[in-house]
Amino acid sequence: MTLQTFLLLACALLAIGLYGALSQQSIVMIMMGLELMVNAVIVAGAAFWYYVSPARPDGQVVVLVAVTLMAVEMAMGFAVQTAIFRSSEVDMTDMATELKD
Amino acid sequence: MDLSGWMRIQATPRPLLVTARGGGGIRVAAERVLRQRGWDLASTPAEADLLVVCGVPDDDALAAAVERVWSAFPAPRARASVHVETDVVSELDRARVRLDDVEWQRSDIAARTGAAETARAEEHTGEHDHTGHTTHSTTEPACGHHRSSDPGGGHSMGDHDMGGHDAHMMHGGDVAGLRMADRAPDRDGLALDQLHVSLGPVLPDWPAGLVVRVALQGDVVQSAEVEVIGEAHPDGSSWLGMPAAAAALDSMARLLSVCGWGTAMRSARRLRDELLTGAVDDAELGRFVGRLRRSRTLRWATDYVGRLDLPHSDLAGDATQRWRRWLDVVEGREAGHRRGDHAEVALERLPGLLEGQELAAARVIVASLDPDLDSVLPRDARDRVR
Amino acid sequence: MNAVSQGPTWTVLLVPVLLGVLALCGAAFARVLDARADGRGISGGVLAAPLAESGRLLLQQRRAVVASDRLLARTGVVLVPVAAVLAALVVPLGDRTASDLSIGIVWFNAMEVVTWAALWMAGWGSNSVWGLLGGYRFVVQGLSYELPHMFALITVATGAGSLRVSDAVAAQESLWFVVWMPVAFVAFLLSALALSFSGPFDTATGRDIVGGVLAEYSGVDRLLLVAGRWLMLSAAAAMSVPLFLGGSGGPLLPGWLWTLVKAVAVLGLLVWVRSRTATLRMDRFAEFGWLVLIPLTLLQALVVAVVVVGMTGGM
Amino acid sequence: MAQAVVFWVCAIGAVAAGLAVFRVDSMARATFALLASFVLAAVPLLLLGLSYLGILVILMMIMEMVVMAVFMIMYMMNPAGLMPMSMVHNKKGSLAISTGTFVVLAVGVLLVDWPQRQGVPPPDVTFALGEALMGSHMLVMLVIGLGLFATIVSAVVLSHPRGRYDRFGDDLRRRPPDDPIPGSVDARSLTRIFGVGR
Repeated sequence: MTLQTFLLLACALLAIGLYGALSQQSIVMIMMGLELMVNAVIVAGAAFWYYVSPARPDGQVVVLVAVTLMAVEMAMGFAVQTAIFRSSEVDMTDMATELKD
Repeated sequence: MDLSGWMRIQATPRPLLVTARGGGGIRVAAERVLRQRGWDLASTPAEADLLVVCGVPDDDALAAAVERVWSAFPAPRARASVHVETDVVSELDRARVRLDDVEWQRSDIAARTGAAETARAEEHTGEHDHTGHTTHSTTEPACGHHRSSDPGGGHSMGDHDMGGHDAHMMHGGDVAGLRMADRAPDRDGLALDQLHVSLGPVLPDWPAGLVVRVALQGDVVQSAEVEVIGEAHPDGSSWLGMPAAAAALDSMARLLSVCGWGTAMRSARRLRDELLTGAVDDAELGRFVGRLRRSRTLRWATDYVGRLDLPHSDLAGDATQRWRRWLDVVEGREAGHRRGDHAEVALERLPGLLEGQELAAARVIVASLDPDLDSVLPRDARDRVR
Repeated sequence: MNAVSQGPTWTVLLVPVLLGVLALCGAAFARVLDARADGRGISGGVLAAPLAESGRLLLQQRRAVVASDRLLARTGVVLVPVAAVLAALVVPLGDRTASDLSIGIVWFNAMEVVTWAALWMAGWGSNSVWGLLGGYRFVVQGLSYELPHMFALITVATGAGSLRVSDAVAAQESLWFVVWMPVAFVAFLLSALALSFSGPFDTATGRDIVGGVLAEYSGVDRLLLVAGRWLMLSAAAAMSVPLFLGGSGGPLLPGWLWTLVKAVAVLGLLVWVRSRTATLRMDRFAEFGWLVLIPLTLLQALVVAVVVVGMTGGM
Repeated sequence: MAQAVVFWVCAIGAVAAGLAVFRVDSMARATFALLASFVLAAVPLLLLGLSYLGILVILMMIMEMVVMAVFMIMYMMNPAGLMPMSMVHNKKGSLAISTGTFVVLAVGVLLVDWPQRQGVPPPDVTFALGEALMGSHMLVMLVIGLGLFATIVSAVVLSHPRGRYDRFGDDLRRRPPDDPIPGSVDARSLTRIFGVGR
């Protein structure tokens, strides 16, 4: 285990998440992609903390912020989806773009 | 004796009771015997090993439902059909012997496997894989289409749609021969997926002969249709002759069971049986009634539920008021009249009461009205009640 | 004298055994209460009924339903008892503990939350309307009890100044936490019933939805779910001992016996409460949890925090 | 050695589960594949000695994923069932972009001369985190707290159709409130819960 292996793991998770966020149509699935990307941030933050500056708490704080971010993203995502759904019965992004007119 | 045989004998059977209209008296007798033997009642075929049919399922729909439930039983299994009250003990004993009869169980499994295989060869529906335990799929009812909710009668609902473009087109369609959910507006202004489920005729703590078809969103009932199946039995059942206090305790026991208070349900059944044999301890009965009246959790479950505006009727008020009236009857403070029109009024009001309620509340409403369909309705009632 | 230390590795194996025995005691006591209500005598058969029932379920055929999601269903079924045993790993017995994690209290919390996922998977996977509703109800219930539960745990951690269970025990040498954190204790007991979906919190397996999550399970699957529920209740009861009841502290008897006595007493209390209450309706309990329990437990945490700050002489 | 084995197993598992999220046949499986990915990615955190954060990630993600599952029931109610699902747009483009991102980042990771490790972890890392949040990083804590609070309020406002004027009437005086399911915890039932009055 080195810093590099941890960062490679983070890169892989980020890439998968990016693929999901770009390719999926369902709002829920896009959120899953975003969550995977935040997960990559968590792994990278923890690795930097341990392998670069373990004496300082900044790395840990980054992880905590990422976890919070995930909760916020999730709650807002579902709230927005529910609001959109209520007005127009749509749960896909492609259909949501048509709401403009 | 081998180990499994010994374990088999140590265990007490788990009976699942099914009551046909007119079988109320038999049910009470069976419940008494089972209680004394300590055979706890099952609520789903998956849990049970003994099917006890009280009364005669003289209606195609009920007979079919019983067969469906029977086919959902895991092995080992046995069934008892009780047509007369006096047969309860002998029928249960016979079923118990069959349950422990290794040879009979073995041939039963073989017969079921054969039947299921032919059915599958004919129907050829769905993709169910055979990996591992081949016996698994044999417990499934062969028919793929029913979506009734006989307790655990199996796949009550269809496949799951994934919410994609394709899936949207599938709404309301059939997948693998199973009905899928479709959409309808709900009480919170969201058009969400809806499930069609039928409550009864085989459902624990449910009035015999009643079928309520509901559309569910989440666990909120969107719409309900009431139907009564089976032949009415205006006489010929000792049910009618039951003292009002015992009948009220019987209703109370079901309500307690639906409200999830198992211990009080057991006490109510025991006191009912003691009332019937005249061996009841009045002080204990009083204590029991007092405990129910004081229970906050019970009131929490029934307050504001199923409110009916019917002045001068026993059904007036919410579920709490109705069960308090039963307790008055138990204490002898009120005469108690299970008059015929009660059931008819209840059936008429039921759909309106159930709509917009959560399933738990819906069950409480039905249990608190407890329409006695055994004797009341004339033979042509099925068409009249809608 | 109360110092708890890490036991040797083999003690990990002792945890499921002891937890199983505790669970059997709880189930037997429930049977006794049932038999009394039934008007039957209390015999050896009643006490052995949980064992006999386990034997019956072992011999029963497992059944599966058309188009059920077996992978999720099996995972969920197995996870329920596993989560209970894992949660119990951090409970000290006397002055030994199987694993004295530095974050034992959070560990217990996390393992308990595993039940959410497990029950939901089991309910969903069985492809039945009842299982689905059961899983759904359990999550709603979880959202109602989880925050008070967490605040109760946080209160203990604040009082102990640590997330380590052995530190919580050490902090109670002079005064048990239950004395000055009664609200947290009650909230913990309520959530103990709720997280093991038993007693007044059994909506997920309610008889009104013919067993809910349990509806489609027979044989070994059912045994794992039912046993898992009892193991979870026992684990929570055992956990209340180091968190609130001074761990192994007590006169005369050896420490490990005191732990057991207290755990059995709490479990008995929980089982008795089960027999005296009807199931709480979910919408009402959700509102009660958010409007009453959360403010009360927050207030309790505040009081404890102020006391701790005052005792240590401010910042 | 044992640590390295655990790391690699969990890392490969996390990536595989992450891939599975967008490949499996049902939303339920996708949700729980994501959960598996999170749990497996949290194990390396535990290996680094971040026991609190590791367990916190596991705890939070289980709760989040189960809540996600509830939303699935809301919008797609059929249980279980495996039906091939494909709801992608621009699959090739996304694949190219994400693969490209991975390659660029991975090359960067391997080529960059990372700084040397400075210092050692404190004896109690959880305590250090708490101290930082309540001391030098107080601002972060404040932002997190306020952010979560704002999220709760705005999520409820966005998703709930009825406000207190719908419940209590225009002058907020209607008692009991007008609810789809009557019997909410108002002052009256509160007194009953605590046994004040009958």
